[in-house]
Amino acid sequence: MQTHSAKRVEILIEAPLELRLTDALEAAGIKGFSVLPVLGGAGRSGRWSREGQVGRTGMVAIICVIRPERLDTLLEAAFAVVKPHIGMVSIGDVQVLRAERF
Amino acid sequence: MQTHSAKRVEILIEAPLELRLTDALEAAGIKGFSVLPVLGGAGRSGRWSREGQVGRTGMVAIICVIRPERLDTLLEAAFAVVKPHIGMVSIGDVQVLRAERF
Amino acid sequence: MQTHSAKRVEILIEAPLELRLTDALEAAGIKGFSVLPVLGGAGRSGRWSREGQVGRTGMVAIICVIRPERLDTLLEAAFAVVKPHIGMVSIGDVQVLRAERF
Amino acid sequence: MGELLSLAGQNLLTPMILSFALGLFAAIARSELSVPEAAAKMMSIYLLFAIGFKGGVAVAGHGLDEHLIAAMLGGIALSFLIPLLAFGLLRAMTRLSPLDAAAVAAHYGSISIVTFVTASTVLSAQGIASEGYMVAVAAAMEAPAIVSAIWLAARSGGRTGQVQMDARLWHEILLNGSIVLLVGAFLIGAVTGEAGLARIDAFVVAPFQGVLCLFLLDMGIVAGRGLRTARKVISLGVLSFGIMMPILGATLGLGVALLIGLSAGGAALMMTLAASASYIAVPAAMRVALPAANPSISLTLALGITFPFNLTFGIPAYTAVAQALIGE
Amino acid sequence: MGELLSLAGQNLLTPMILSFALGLFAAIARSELSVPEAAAKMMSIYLLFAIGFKGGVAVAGHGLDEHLIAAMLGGIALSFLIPLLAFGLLRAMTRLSPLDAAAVAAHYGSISIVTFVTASTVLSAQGIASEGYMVAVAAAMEAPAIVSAIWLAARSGGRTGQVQMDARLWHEILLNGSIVLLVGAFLIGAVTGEAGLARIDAFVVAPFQGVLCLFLLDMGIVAGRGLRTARKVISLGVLSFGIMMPILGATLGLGVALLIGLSAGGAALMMTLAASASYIAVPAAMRVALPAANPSISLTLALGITFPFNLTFGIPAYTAVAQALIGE
Amino acid sequence: MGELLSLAGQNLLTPMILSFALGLFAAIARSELSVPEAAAKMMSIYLLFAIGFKGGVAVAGHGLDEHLIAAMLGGIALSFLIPLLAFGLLRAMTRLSPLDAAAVAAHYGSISIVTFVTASTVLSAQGIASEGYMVAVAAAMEAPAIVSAIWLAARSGGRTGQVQMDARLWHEILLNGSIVLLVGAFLIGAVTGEAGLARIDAFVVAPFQGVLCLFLLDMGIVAGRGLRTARKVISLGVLSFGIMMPILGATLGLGVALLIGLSAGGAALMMTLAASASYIAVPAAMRVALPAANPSISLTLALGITFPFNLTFGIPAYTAVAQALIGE
Ligand SMILES: Nc1ncnc2c1ncn2[C@@H]1O[C@H](COP(=O)(O)O)[C@@H](O)[C@H]1O
Ligand SMILES: Nc1ncnc2c1ncn2[C@@H]1O[C@H](COP(=O)(O)O)[C@@H](O)[C@H]1O
Ligand SMILES: Nc1ncnc2c1ncn2[C@@H]1O[C@H](COP(=O)(O)O)[C@@H](O)[C@H]1O
Ligand code: NA
Ligand code: NA
Ligand code: NA
Repeated sequence: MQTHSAKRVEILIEAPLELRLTDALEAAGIKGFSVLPVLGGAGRSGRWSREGQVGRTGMVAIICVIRPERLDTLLEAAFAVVKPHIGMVSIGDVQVLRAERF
Repeated sequence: MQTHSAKRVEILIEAPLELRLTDALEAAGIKGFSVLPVLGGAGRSGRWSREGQVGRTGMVAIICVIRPERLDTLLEAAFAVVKPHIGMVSIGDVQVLRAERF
Repeated sequence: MQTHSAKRVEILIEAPLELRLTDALEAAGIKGFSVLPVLGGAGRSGRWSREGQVGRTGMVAIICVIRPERLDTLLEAAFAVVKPHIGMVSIGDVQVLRAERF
Repeated sequence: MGELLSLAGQNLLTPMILSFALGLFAAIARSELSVPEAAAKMMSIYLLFAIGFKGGVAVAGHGLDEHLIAAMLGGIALSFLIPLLAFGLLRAMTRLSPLDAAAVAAHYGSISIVTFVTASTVLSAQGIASEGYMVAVAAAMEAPAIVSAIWLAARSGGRTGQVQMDARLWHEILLNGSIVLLVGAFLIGAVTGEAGLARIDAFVVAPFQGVLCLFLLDMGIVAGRGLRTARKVISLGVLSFGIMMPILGATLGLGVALLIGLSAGGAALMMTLAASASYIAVPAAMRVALPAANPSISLTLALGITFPFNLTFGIPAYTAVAQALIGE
Repeated sequence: MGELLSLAGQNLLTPMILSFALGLFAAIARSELSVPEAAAKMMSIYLLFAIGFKGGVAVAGHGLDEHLIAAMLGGIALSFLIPLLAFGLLRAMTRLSPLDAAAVAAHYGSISIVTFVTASTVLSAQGIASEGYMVAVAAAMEAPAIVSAIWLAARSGGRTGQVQMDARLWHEILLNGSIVLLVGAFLIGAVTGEAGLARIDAFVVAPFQGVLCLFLLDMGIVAGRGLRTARKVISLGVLSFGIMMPILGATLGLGVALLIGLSAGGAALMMTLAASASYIAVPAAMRVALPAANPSISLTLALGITFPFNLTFGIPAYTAVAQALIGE
Repeated sequence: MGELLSLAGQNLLTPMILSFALGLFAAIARSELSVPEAAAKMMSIYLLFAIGFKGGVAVAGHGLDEHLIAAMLGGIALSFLIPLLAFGLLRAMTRLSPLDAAAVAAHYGSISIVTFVTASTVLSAQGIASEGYMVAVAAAMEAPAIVSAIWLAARSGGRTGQVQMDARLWHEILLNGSIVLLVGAFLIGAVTGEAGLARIDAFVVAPFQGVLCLFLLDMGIVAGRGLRTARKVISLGVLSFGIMMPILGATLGLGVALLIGLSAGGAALMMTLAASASYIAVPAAMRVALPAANPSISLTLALGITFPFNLTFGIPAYTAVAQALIGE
């Protein structure tokens, strides 16, 4: 089946910053992304869990599949938000169907 | 540690189609997959969120790790379901432990 | 933007074993990981769904991004827990921002 | 008219309506106030179970009316026909494509169970009796509209791939969660009657209106978010449709109610059903059947315009009209 | 017998049992009706808290019975012994491997708190008193069966890696959520007594049966899905075991109750506990301890066969037998 | 003093406090007992809605007091000033960095609505009246502390990137979910009054204390987990601060209450507000505004030390002192 190269960017970011990040992505012209829940985790600031919490706590994962040539735009937009905060940005190579959608 | 090449296929599909897709996968002999929740996102049809929704709305992510030689079977089965719908199919290269399980 | 090579390890494991796995990771010096929910899936032991369940059932996905040189430590720690159980370990290549965090 | 306005005013100042308004305000003001998905689903399960059960108990008490079958058939006919009317109106009043118009039409032929629940609450607060089996009529009206809409879409020259209809979708529509729960709870109520009610009335009766408040708060939030993000798709024509259509629907509902000979309360409920637009079962069906239709148009219209219209002005008006024409 | 059947019939037509049947129907008919995981967990927290608390208040009111210790020990003995019997039966009646048989046996030695809750509700609806500390007995019976099952699995020549037992698992079993909540709420009820109950009875008493309905609806859905997908693993032998075992368990429970001198209500509860099979705590423990055992066999048996059997025929029968032998 | 201790003892043995203790025990003993996130959020929505609504109904009943404005201004002043005091204390008593001290200070200037809710429950259980508008005061006290804390952090030479403040954050703070819900429900209660309450009291009044029990169970679990994992960050100085600060805050609150002329109940609530520390709205704001501050210090202090202190000793003491000084 016909596939096309793309980049899959996964951004872990604190939940209170989710909207800031997605707005920044949209402002940079990145129109497609998905937000996945994260139940808990651990890092340099210790262990955490969403269980029983009430406020907008914890982290979310934002996944964005884009054409390779748009990667730098995305990373710059994302990094401007993530920079002062805890969080993680990783980029993988993928193949996608229906490249016209990206 | 001994690892083996495999493909990791990630399919984003609208929740009302989840069962159609997983049934199609099983019909094509793809016996292993996992379904992950998606909280929200954005695309050409705008922004959405699962918060406060009642019906079977939004999208789910279906993840399937398979032997490379089975990739085409999987993509054809998945594409038959996804084709008329919004959604995304991406494929990445991974290494797996315990290849006998796939 | 400056990126660095890393490994993205994704471990699917039964929920009752989650704490055993994360403790094993920490004991092996792996300090950063995230836990994502899995709604359901299928495998050799049939289909399952978390819907309506009450106990600690189903699976969770543990995602861990690490420096390549730490991969073996991680895999050994994880495999010791996963070995007798159902579950899946897959490893992909990624690029990360802010390598100093890993 | 004066009385009608005062009724409307009185209805506006209930905790339920104000909770909806609060949710609407919160969303439009971009507050992050939100109700978890699981909680919203559980509240809707509670409301469906309680309203179905109480309808069943009422039938167990008063016996089955000779009008039951007629009311079911009338409701089904409305659900089949309203989409045709809605489709025609939409094509005339708006620039929606045939596909989008068909999808919207399906929502308006089907029903909104929360609008129905609110109307029932208003009726019982005013001491107006109604036929317990109207919840069964509500369940019967969920699905037929989908058939009409798919027929409309197919007829309007949907290209291959635009209309996806199969046995599996039929099964999903007819056995969708809210139909099964509503009918099931109705039967449980009918079988266990007053004795059953005595066991669970502290659950299904006493806290009902309070739960409805929180549910409407959530609906307000969801509606407000839809309105905020879908401003572009909502032209003046679309907006007018969202207000005209419930009035037309209610009129048709009134006609059917008069034909059948329902009580004033029953007629008000039939009008409410005909006037209301689905936002749970039909959206999912449309995503499967008409994947190329834009879901946010239907949802914004149904939940952002028609739902609040019915809640605030519709229900009191339908009640007043039904009472004026039928008496108590 | 006639009376027993009528009692069973009467029990069958309660909103609770019918809600379970509705869930079963929905799942088997492949309706997408479902209860969110978070809501199901919350309802189970509510039920555990309420039943534990009310048990504690009853103990605060009537004082501690001289039979408490005996009942605890009797319950623990049953939980240890029933798995041995279940294991023997399974090996004789079915083709399950020793490992699978041991896992199933653990479920039957332990208890189902919702079955217990339903039995309590049936008793109080019939005005039959029972010892408040039976909830503490229920908590005490959760864990011992796991020990027996692991011993059985190890003895039956589990290969290395098949039996995974460590201090951590003990800790998890003994402090699992339902034991801690049940015992904790029991102690809270015992300490705060009637004064505490007065503050929260509108929460723990009045809506209790209604919440139980929705919880049983969910259990029906989960059970129905299990039955649908696990048809292959359910042979006739397995099925018969699912009905014979609760009867045998109840008989043992009755013996213990008579030995101890429990009231008729208490005996009915002890029989119910012995007859019921765990579907919450034990499954998780088995996934850790016996990872190679097939979880769907145990769960389908416990939830799909034995649970509805106890709900419909078991509880009324146990109550009738206990009353016949012990009187009021 | 003897009376105060007996009051504290009496307060300790309520189902609410014991539920909190149970949660604390479960977490510290590493039981896996937990409340789903969605359920915890829904319970907090319920509590905010109910307490706000009842406050509004009280205002509708008794009319607006001349002290309302003064109480609001007093509360806002407290919220602005307490962080300065807290910051000073923290810098003197602990080794926290200026940034961490500023973040903690923000939590103590703001309020904990569950502490407020518990105090209201204690007051009404003792038949002590209080001003209905105190819930509006509570809402007004959520945000000002954040301003002071950010000023403190900036002044203490926060490097570029350490203090992140923008219009968007202001918007989020002022329209955060709990403020909107509390004020909204208050207005709904004030508008619909007794008539509104009559419709939903079986929901907002009767089961309130029961829901509070389960919510406090969850808070106990979360607090216990925090204490367990954050043992390292909790020095003796930090711990003492967590107990001294509420006492100082309550004293300031008492002063303001006396100045304004609140009733004994109102004064007890004002003291409670001043003494309590936020664990919902402020943590999220601090993650955005002061990302380099360690969140677990503030949360463990607020939820693990000060919250249980207020629940057990604080509230009875504040009530006793207010009554002694103001009378009924
Ligand atoms: N290497 C990693 N892999 C996956 N998730 C991580 C990693 N490091 C951090 N995280 C996530 O990011 C959160 C904050 O990380 P930290 O700033 O290191 O405390 C953690 O609690 C995890 O949820
Ligand atoms: N490039 C992308 N990366 C990640 N998720 C996407 C992407 N494009 C679309 N999606 C997801 O798919 C949904 C539908 O996309 P669309 O059909 O473009 O509206 C979006 O709301 C996202 O959740
Ligand atoms: N190839 C796969 N890709 C993704 N998830 C899988 C795969 N195989 C198994 N799983 C997940 O692991 C669970 C247990 O697998 P199994 O042991 O094969 O029954 C399944 O129910 C899935 O959730
Ligand atoms: Na309609
Ligand atoms: Na048993
Ligand atoms: Na304070």
